[in-house]
Order: sequence, then C-alpha cells, then structure tokens
Amino acid sequence: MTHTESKKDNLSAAIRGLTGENVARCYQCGKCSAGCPMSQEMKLKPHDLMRLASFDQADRIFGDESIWLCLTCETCSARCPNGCDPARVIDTLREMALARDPSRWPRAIGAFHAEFLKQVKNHGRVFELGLILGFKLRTGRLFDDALSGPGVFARGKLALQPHRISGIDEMRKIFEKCENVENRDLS
Amino acid sequence: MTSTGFEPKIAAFVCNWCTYTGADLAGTSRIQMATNVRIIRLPCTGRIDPLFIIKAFERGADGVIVSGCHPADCHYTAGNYHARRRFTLFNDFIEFLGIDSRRITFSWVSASEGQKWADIVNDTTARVRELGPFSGYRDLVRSGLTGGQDAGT
Amino acid sequence: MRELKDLARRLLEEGAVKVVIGYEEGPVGVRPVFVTRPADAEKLVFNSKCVQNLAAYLSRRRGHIARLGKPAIVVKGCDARAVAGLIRESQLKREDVVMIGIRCGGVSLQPSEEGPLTPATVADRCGGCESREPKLADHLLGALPPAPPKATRMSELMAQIEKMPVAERFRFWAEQFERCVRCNACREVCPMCFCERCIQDKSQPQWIETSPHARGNLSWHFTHAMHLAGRCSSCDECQRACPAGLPLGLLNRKMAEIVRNRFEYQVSDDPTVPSPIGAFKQQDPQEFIK
Amino acid sequence: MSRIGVFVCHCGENIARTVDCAAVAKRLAELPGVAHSVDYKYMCSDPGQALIKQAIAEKGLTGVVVAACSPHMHEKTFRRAVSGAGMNPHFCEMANIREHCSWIHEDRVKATDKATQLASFIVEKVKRNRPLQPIHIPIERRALVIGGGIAGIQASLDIADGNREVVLVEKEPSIGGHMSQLSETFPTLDCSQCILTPRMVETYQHERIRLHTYSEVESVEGYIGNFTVRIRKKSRSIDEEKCNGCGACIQACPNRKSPNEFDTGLGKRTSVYVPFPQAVPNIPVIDRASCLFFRGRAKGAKKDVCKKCEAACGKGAIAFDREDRIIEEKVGAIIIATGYQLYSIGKEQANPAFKGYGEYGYGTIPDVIDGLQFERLASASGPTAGKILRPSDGKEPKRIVFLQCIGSRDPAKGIQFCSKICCMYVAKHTMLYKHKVHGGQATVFFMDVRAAGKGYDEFSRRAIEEDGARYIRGRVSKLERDGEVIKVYGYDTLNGAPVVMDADMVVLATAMVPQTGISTLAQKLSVSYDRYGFINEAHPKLRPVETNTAGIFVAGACQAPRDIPDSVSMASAAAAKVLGLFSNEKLEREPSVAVVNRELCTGCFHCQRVCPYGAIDRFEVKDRKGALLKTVAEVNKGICQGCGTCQAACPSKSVELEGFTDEQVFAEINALEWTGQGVSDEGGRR
Amino acid sequence: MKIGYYPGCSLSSTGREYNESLQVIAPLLGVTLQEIEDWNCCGASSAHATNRQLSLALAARNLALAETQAIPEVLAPCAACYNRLASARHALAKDTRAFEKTREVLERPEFSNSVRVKTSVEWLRDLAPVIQKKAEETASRSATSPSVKGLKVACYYGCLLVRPPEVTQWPTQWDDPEDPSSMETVVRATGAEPVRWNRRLDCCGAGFSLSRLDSVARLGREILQEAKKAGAQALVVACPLCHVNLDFRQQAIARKAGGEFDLPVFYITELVGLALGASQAQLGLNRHYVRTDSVLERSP
Repeated sequence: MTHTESKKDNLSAAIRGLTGENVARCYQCGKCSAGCPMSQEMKLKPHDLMRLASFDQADRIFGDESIWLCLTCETCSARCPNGCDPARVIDTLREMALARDPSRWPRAIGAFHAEFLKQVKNHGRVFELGLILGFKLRTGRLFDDALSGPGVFARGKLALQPHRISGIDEMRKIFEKCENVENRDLS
Repeated sequence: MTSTGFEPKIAAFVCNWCTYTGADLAGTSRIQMATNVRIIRLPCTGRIDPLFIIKAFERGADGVIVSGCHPADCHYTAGNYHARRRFTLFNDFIEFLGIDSRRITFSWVSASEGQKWADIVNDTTARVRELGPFSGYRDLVRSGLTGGQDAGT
Repeated sequence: MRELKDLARRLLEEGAVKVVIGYEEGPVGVRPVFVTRPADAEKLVFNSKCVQNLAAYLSRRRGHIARLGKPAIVVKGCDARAVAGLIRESQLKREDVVMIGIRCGGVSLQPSEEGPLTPATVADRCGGCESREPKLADHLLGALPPAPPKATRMSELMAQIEKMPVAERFRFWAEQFERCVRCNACREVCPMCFCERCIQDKSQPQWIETSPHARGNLSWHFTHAMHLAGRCSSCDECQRACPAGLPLGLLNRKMAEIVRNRFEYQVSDDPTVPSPIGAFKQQDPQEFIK
Repeated sequence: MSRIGVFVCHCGENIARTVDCAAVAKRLAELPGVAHSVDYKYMCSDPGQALIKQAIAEKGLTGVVVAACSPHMHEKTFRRAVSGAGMNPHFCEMANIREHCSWIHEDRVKATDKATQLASFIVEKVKRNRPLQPIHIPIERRALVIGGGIAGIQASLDIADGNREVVLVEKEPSIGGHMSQLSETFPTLDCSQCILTPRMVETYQHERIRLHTYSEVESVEGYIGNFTVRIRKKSRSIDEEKCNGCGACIQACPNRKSPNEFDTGLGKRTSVYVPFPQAVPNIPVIDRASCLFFRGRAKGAKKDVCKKCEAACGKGAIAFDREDRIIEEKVGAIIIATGYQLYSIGKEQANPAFKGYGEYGYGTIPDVIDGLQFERLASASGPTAGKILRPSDGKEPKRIVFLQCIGSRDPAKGIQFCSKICCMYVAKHTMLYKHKVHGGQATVFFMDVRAAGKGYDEFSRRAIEEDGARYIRGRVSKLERDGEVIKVYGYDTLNGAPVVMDADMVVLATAMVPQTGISTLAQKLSVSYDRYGFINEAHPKLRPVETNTAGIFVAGACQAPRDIPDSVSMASAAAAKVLGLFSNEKLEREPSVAVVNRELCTGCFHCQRVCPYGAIDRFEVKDRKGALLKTVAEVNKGICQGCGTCQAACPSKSVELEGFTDEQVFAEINALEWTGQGVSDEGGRR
Repeated sequence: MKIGYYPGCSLSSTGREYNESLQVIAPLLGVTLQEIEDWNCCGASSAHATNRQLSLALAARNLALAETQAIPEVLAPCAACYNRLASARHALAKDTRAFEKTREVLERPEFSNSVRVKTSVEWLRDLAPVIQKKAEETASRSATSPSVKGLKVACYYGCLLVRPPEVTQWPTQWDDPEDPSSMETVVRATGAEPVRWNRRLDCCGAGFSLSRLDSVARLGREILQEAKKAGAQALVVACPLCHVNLDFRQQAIARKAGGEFDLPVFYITELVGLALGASQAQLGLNRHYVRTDSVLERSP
C-alpha cells in the first residue's frame, strides 16, 4: 500500500489521546485478523486498520466500510500478544468517522445504530418492535426476514408498548451532554 | 531576601558511577545549563556524610545538590540505600533547626539521565537564587548577631 | 534500700564483681559511688533523686573504672536502654556486667531535688515512661511504685518550636547555640559517646569548627544528634549537664521521633534488636528525593 | 610544601571555545602550592603528555592536575604518563572542564571562572593525595564451572588445556546438556552427538578437570581469587568407584514405566538408568521416586522389595543407603553456564510472571509438541529411532505446522525477548522432516525470519527454496483438536487472507528461558540477573562475559538465548578471561580501598553493618603479653570495592577510603571560597 | 441471599424466557432478585460503537442507581449487558479522567463506582452444589417430569462473556478467558452432559442480527455444525442475542446451509429450571422456535 506522507490529521496521536492506545505497538503479526470472525468480509482487517492508523492514513480507513463490520467480540484484543486493544481502537475509529461525516455510515448498520440510540434516548430502554419498524423504514428492507411475522407475537416475544423509564429527562440530558463532549473531543 | 544579580554558589556531591557519568552525558549532548554548580566527585552516595553539606554551607555555598544512582542501580549494590536513610534523617532534622531544606536538592540521576541532571542543576539554581545568599548561616560566626535574619529562608 | 545494700555486699563478698556502681547521698543530693569493699555497700541508696544515668561509667573511655574489675551497676529502666546500647555496639559483653535493676517510680530533674515528685520537679523523661522495670537486669529489686506525674515542659517547648516559621526557628536555635561554651559536658555525660577520639577533636581535617561561635556549635550539636540517631537512650543527661541550659534533649527527642516515623524503630533495652541506621529497606521513604 | 603542576587542555576548540584556558592557567598559578601552570592544545596527545613528564622532571612537581575532559575519559592515560616520569600515579588527578563546563555553557566569563574553580578543587585535593600502591591478592588458580552443557564443557576444556585445574559441576547424571538431545545442528546439518560426544569424553578423561555430575552448588564464599565452594554430590545410590557401567542393573530393573526425561517424556526408562547411551560418566542412577525398593521403604514395608539390580550387579556396586555428600573446593574464578529450558504453554507456569496458551489448548492436544520433542523424534537415538511419528497414534504426519515465537515476543504471555535460535531450528526441522517424510508438507507460521549469522540466511532460504517449506507470515489465533487432525486458524499477512488448515502435528518453537533455580544460584554467587532470571553481564557490549561480581563469569544460554556457536565462543571468551586472571600468581587491584586506623577505632562496627561486600572483619588488638586490649574493625582489601559507605557510617572517622579521604574531600569543599577571580588580568573577561 | 438484578432490554422482549426462567429458579435456589429501579439500556450494541462517553454514561447510570439503592452486586444475565457494564466499570476505575467526566455527565457526584457485576454463569457456577443437590432430590421425587439427565449439550459461552480478559477478569478472575469451565460445571450439576467442542468462544454475529444477515448466517452455521458434529443434542447459552441468532434464525441458517439442525437452544437458566422440576411452560420453553420437548423426552 502506498502511504501519502501528509500528516495533515495525526490519527495515531488522536487515538492515543482518546484511548491511551499506542497503535505503534502493533507489530503486524496478524493474530487479530486470524481470529476475527469478520475478517474474511472486511477489506481492511483489524491489523490493516492498526497499520493504517499508525501511519495516520485516515482517508484510507474512513473511506472504507470495514470498521463498521466489527462485531466487537473482542477476540482480537483478548489474544493480541503485544497488549494492543484493536476492538477499542475500532470503536474509536467509528466514533471519529461519525464526528467527521455521519453520512459515511453504511446504510444498514448506520440505520440500526441510529434507530437503536433514538429508542434509548426516547424511552430509556430499547423498544424492540419500534427498533425493527424504524430500522425497516430507514432501510426500506420491509420484506426480508427480520424479527417479525406472526411467530414472534404468538410467542409474545415483542412487547407492543414501549416502556418509558421515569428518569427519561436525565437520559435526554446525558445524550445531549455526551454528544457535545464528543464533538469537543473528536474535532 | 532576593538580591538582584545575585549568583548563588552551589556545591554538588555526586557519585562517580551514575550522576557524574550522567553529567558527562549532559556535556557530550551539549545540554546547556546554569554555571553555578561545582561538582565534587565521590565514589558513591554511601560515602557522603551529611556533615559535608553543613561544611559546604560554612564555606560559602548557598545551595547543595546531592545525587547518586537510583535505588537498585548502585554500582556498589547498596551504598545508596544506606545513604538514603542518612539523607532522610538529615532532611527532616535540619527543618527542625530552621535551615530551609529548599537550599538542598537530593536526587537520583542515572548515567543516562543527562537531561534530568541539567534540570536538577537549573531548578536548584533558580530556587536558591530566589532564596538569596545564605549569609544568615555564615554570619553565625559573628557573635552578637542572633538571628541571621531570615537565614532560614 | 535494704535489699540493694545486701545484694551489693553479697556480690562483692562472693567476688562475683569487683565494683558496684551506684548512688550515695552526698552534700548536695545523690551522687555516683563506686563501691569496692563489701563494708561500703551500706553507702548505696536508691530514691527519687537518682536521676543520673550511670551507664556512662561502663564505656571504655572510663578506663580507670574498667581497671577496677568486673562491675555491677544499678540501673533504672531508662538506664538499661543505654547499657543495652553499649552491648549492641560491642562496647560491652552482657556477661561482663551485673545489672542490678530497680523498679522505678520516676526521678527528679536534679539529684538535689528533695520531696515528692510534682510535674514541676519530675524529670522530663519520666512521664508516661513504659520501661520502669529494667527487663534486661540480672537482679530486679523493689516493688513497682505508682507511676510518676508527667512534666510537660519539653513537649510544650517542642510544639512551640514546631509552630515557628522556619526563619524564626533558625533564630531560636542560633540564640541557643550562641550560649554554648563548648565545655563538652554533654559529650562527657553521654553514655553513647564512647569514641576513642570524638570527631569534634579531629583536626586533620577539622570536621567541626572548634571556636565556640554559634556556627561551630550548631555543627557540633547537629553532628552529636546525627550520631545518636537510632542510638540515644533519651536519658536527657546532656541537657541536665549543660551549664548554659541548652534544651539539648529536644534535639535528641526530635531525632528519635524522626527515626520512629520514618523507620518504625524505637530504642529499647533489647541488645539484640539492631538500630535502623546501618540497615535499609528497598521501600524506604524517599519522597524528598527528586 | 607541595609543588603542583597544572595543565589546562584546550581540547582543540572543545574547551578553548568557551573557556579562556590561558587565563585559567594564569589564575591557578596564583594558588599556593602551584609550582607550574600552563595550557596546551591537546594534553592527551604525545607532545602534551611529554609536556607533563618534562615538567615533573624539571620543576620537581609533587602532584599533577590535568584540567581537561572527564576522568572517565583520560584519567588512566595521564596517570600512566606521570608514572612514566617516576611519579606515583595517584598524585595525578583530572579536573573536568569539558563535559562539566565548556560543553554545557556559553558565557565565556562564567565558564572561565567555573573552570578555574573546578581545577582549584582538584589542586587542593591533589595536595593531600597520598602515594598508593596497587593491592596484591594471592589467587587460587583453579576454576569452577557450573553446568556441563556445551558452554561448560568448552570453558572447562579451554581452561584445562591452558594448564589450569577445573572443577566442573553438573546437576544431571551426565554432562552434555541440551546439545546432546539435538538431532542435527544448523546450518551444517551435522549430527549433534557426533561432534559433542568426543568432547564429553575428553572432558571426562582430562587430567586437570575434576568432574562432579549429579551435583549442585550448595554455597559460595569468598571473593575473586579466593572462593570456597561447597558442592552437594547427590547420591546415585550406586558406588561410583565400583560401577563399571556394564548395565546389568538396567537390564534387571522390572520397572520400565518412568517417563524418559532425556527423550522429553516421549519414551520410557527404567528406575535405575543412564540418561542416554553415550552418557558421561557411564554410571547409572537410581531414581528413588519410582524405584520399587525405595517406594517399598517409603511405604514402610516390613521387608525390602525387588533389589533385582543388586542381585544382577557383579561388582556389588548398588548402594541403596548411600546418602548425599558435601564436598568443598577452593577456586579463584567461577564460570556460570547453567543453560536454558523451554517455556511450556501449560496452564501452570513455573514462573508466575508467565501465562500459558489457552488458545492452543494449554498443551492438552497430544500432537502439539515443542521443538526439543521434535529433535528427539528426528534423532536416530530417539524413541522412534529417527522416524517422525505422532505421539498420539504413532502415525506418520503428512502435514506438520510449525509455529514460531511461542512465548517469545509475546508480552501478553510475559516474555518480551526474541529467543534468537527458533527461526533457525524451525528451518532445520522443516528440512529434517522433508528428508524423512518425502511426501510431507511443512508449513511455518512466523513473524519475522531472523537468520543473522554465517550461512544462516542461506540455510533458512534453502528450507523454502529447496525443501519446499511453506512460510506464512502471521501469528496463529487458535488451535483446535478436530478428531484426528488439528485445525490451525492463522492469517497470511502477506497475501492478506485468513488461513485455516488441518495439520497432523503442530510443533511449537517455544521460548528459551533460564533454568528454574537460577535466581537461587545467582543469589548464592551474589551476581545480578534480569526479570526473567538471565544472568546480567557487567556491560552489554564491552564486558559481555563478566558479571558484576569480580571473578565470576558467564557463558551460554543462562545469560540470554544463545545458539551453539554463540555459547561456545562465549565459553572460550570466559575461559580466556579466567586464564588471563590466572596468568599472575597475585591479583593487582585498584588501591582505593578503605583502611582502618586501629588506634582510633572503638569497635562499634557500624562499618561492618553497612558494608555491601562484607569486607569488614573483626581484629583483636593484643598487648605484648597477648592480652586482648580491644577488638577493632579491619578491611579485607581483597573484598573491599571502595564505595566508602563505611567511612560515612563511622562516627569517629577512624576508617578512611584511600583516594577519597575526608582531608581530600574537605580540601575540595574549602576551595569553594577561592574563586580565582581578580587574581588574574582580565583574561577571562574579553 | 439477595443479589441486584439488571434484566436489560432484551429480557423483557426477545429474551423473555431468559427472564422468566431466571425468576423461576432464583427462589428455588434461595435467592431474591432485587431489580435495579428505573434501570436504563446499557447502550449495547450501538453506543460503544458510536460514542464512547455515551456508552460509559449509559452503563454508569445503572451502576450509580444500584449504589443509591444499596446494591453491592448486580446480576446481568445478558452477556452483552454484562460486557457493557463490566467494561464501563473497568474503564471508570482505570481512567480517572473518564470517571470524572462521567460523574459530571450523570450529575451524580456521589457515584463511587463500587458495584460489582456478575454474569448468570458465574452466579450459577457458585450455586452449583445447591443445584446438584436439589436436582437429585427432584429426580428421585418425580420420575415423570421431563429430565435433562444425560442430555448431551454443547455449552456456548459466546464472545462477550469472558472477554476481554482485563475487563471480565477484573477485579477477580472468575474463569479462564481462553478455557472457561463454569458453564460446564453448572450443566453437570443439572445432570446433563457437556460435550467437548470447539466453538465455545466464537462470536455468533448477533450484533448484526438486523443489518448483515449473511454474516450472521455464516457465523451461526459454523457454530451449529460444530455442536452437532460433537454429538450435542442441544445448545446452552447465556445471552439473549445468541439465543435469537441460534434459535430464531436456525431454520433460515439451515436453509442457507441446505440441511436441518433441529438443535434446541436452552438458556442455562432453563436447563437449571428443568433440573429443579419446573414445568416447560413456567420456563417459557414454548416461546422457542426450535422445539425443545423432543430432546427432553428422548433423554432418559
């Protein structure tokens, strides 16, 4: 891979600032990618992401959807011989990606996260039926599989009413604050 | 009392293996520092009798640096540990006598810590310059003078 | 004190010892006495005036006493700490001295002090004394008298000094040391001062300025205190002996406190427990070292 | 009245640039006792040194001060120079006006003042220097070598051939160490035992090597040139004098179930055994843990059981009741060569700082073995007579996967270092495998191939290019037992794809770590070691085979992972050091040691308590009639290293450190008052 | 014995039976569950992927609530919730800056991060002796009720239960992150037999259960195949997300793989419930997609 030497945005430093993770520790042994359940679907595998991050190749990373394919199963972090935490780094990269340009989300995954958090913000808990419907509306995937259909209701698996916690105002506050906090930190 | 233009005289008792070599390194790395410090080389901090410090004050030092190998790094395996206990007694005791311990810097500087040595030198010089000459102590010879006005500070 | 006289006589008669170092009544209060003839054992007394720490007479510097032969010595709990010190520092073998321990109800500041002890007259070290029974002794005499009253002079003065700002404290000590005439009574009376040649008398090179000005005096008293760190039996004899009335006990007290706080050590009458000065722990405090 | 000569060096521009050397010389000339004071461009040059010698002769100097660079740089040079002029070298000292002055300051005036004063310190010191004569200690010219592996053997032979006696201690029943377990050796693929056995025999037969096998160092006392070593000779339960190594006892032994240590547990052995056929000495040992006789006794059986070996032995050499013996040896130098052991991936770790590999099944998968086990499989003398067969079912593995850097370079498991030899022996293994199993496929997972060494890279390339080993760059995430085969989950970082493959056998190149118990030994010898237990060398570059304790040296894998050539060269280097030490009858030591003034010493022994080397003894002062006057401290010049801690501890200052006496130190302190300013012209102030 | 209880969102909907079975067995084991009042979603599986501070705050609010409700120890049955709460707790303990920031965000200055979080597996593991005793009693009492005795099950820990080590093993190592055994211990206590198999710790992909069905199918398939290969009659899980994936999606996965698995997926709590003699209805087994009674009857 050719690395453009322009360090206009010092990604590795930013990551270190946010997480204390020193991506330069990664010695590219690939053990993370070897154990990653998603690596065969990712264009940039965990160790690629570590590599690119340590070379501050922000555009390469954020120009690709790989970071969104991480399931955060943390196998990589559990087995890294050199004490790196790729899972944490990838989480951070996703945050940064959002801070840069929310439209960069892969549609489906983005839709899911967005709808999920909306649920939490409005009810304090996830109202799964709402989540599913919302997700479908966002993605237009009205007909593929999904947790719908009679079976689900027959088994009483989906509540029909959202439960709203009483500390809901507190929740809203938390959300607003965190969004600000993050914007401050990531810009 | 902060006398303007006052250049403190600072004696440094250092061990031959770590700090003296560290100071050499500062030299070979051309790290600039204050000119006020006069190094007296000893084999080990273990060799340092606290009375050396009192002596230095008698002979016109306004501040003193004592420095050697970090714990566990002593060239003689344990000299600095024994020294540390003596320094502890000294440090706590002179306070009781009213001698301002800010005039004395105890430190561990390894052979690789040229920069740290420079910092120790500069900090101590700045601090002692702030405190002014240690005339109060020296003047104790002139009897009748009780007080060595703010000799402590 | 009958049993003391009898024991002393017996020891001398049996030849177990050649001299008994104890106290006798003198013109002005009690004074040290060196009994070599059994008959003289009658001279021996022990009472609340026996403030002196006789251990000093065991140190090798007192050759003329050593020459008398194996000694027995009358000790209070506090004195026993000094004897233990001598043993600890191989100045004396335990078996080379017979310790006649006496259960102590405290002693007066001065050997001339008649009458019952009051906070005003009691020696500063007696209040709250925890070693009124010299465990180390070969013979333990008398019943344990009630605990003595507590003198607060020293602790008050200490607190006062510690409250002073550094400069004022310096001035305080400067004033004190100015009064010192370097008669060295503090050294002569100190049981732990047993050097063949005191550092104060070292001239090549000179460690301590000999002329008695405040600066030389400071470095002497400073050195004395440093040398006593972890060794001083806190008998305050230096202070009692000082003609200029310097509060020398304070210096040793402070040093003892430092040793206690820093190295969890207190001078005891157990000669097998070594002083912390001369030992070390990897984890010793060093917050003041950069 | 002393006549000191001061020589101020310009060091070309290095000093002169910021220090007015002429002015310094001029001012110092004013100091009382200074008879001669000059400056010169390069004092350390021959003309510079000549200048000094000349001045000593002409001006009758009593001392020399060279104001130049750090004494660490040139003290020896100038001391040699003055002694060349007939002056005791200890009358020459250096003032450091380069590293400690000209190089760290710009202000010429201040720098010149400082240089002047620094030099004046040393002048004052030298005035009070005393002539010191080097100390001579008699040397016991025999060496102790701990460990009978290739390093120990090499060191012993070199020293013995150098005409000095050697005491060689080996804890196992035979010498030979790990090298005797190896099949063939890289990069030449010559048979390990073929080259080792002759040396083992030579060691055994050498008239100047005293061999103690099945023995361990109990305690060590003394110092360089004069060590006293106590050695425990563990009981073999065999009379070594009587035994002729016929092996009848071994034939007779009914208990053949004990795992064979030499074959890394892959084979079995009897209770009375010699570890391997070529063992040296060829004397069996009875393993009391498994021997029926001893087990019977332990259980408190009424009458003794078995004893078949005793019956079989024609020489009556079986000695069940023989106990351990302690013997004492006096030596002048010690070489530590205790070698290594392999880190194991198991859940339980000998070193609590290490972790096992759960992702590789913690060693529970039978056909996952380590490198040493593979050596035994490949070795003609091994349990499979050189056939590569699986421990589990004895089948021939068609696909072997080798994993490098197991433990090594894996801080998460507690080991950060590179074991250095694995890259090479894995390459070797793939070749041996290929040569023995023609249809077989060897695959290697590696992080880097580190084949630095003569013929090494060529060798590892050959494994790939000629013998078709497949090298995949990447660590393996996990191993799974899947029926007959082992599933390997790896990743090929070079072509960027996950790799999942089935293997019939997996060989782990596990890290080299020091022998257990190394730290105890190091403490007995009071040498320092790192957090893994590897013995620390005195200097990583310039004193690689010395330890921080004089007279004790180190060779081989107990100092760091080493291959055979490295270990052998280290061993020879250590031997050379020892022979060098032994080349004199007496040892010359720096004379700056502590000296007690018996008149003044009161015998409080504070000094003894603080001395880091236990160099302080008790000395009884007696009068003419022999009556004890007093007991005082005495310094053992052989042990004293000259730290001076005793002097600071001495209340009456009756112990003095030569070269740093109170007089000398105080002279320097007192010199604080003399700034040298004003005595000269405006020299420093232009 | 009393323990704090954090059900988490799934246990009130897709994972209902997990909650129900837990509610059934707790009293049988002499444990009272004290639900954290007004708890909120822990943020899994979106917050941490998009906004760290938010993920910390959401988790921390629950820990703070527990503190104020005097609950020293919280049981978080859902592996995802457990992982989020534990991670947050660990992060806040290790990183004072984050801790201060979070307290400020929560506006709960009194929050001291003192609550310990437990998984249902750890919790049941510690109760294993009790379970075993009661299970044997029940067995002897009623031979009629469907027993799990001898039922061959594959214990599926999933990815989040024991990972990452420095989090889940903190402050104490409750199980080996690479070779755990707690679940097997519990299973043995119920009388069922854990099988040796290889996919105990691999991720099932639940995080993408809505967004990337192909990935989910692939990962699920591998797990189900391995379990079957190892001779398991059923899977045991401790995570509602895993359950949705492996139970609800099993048919779909099978269809893609072109075969049938017919591998019932039990919550570990259900298995315990059965062993303690609770009825299938009580335990909510009727809510499963893959029928469970078959294996239950089959097992002697």
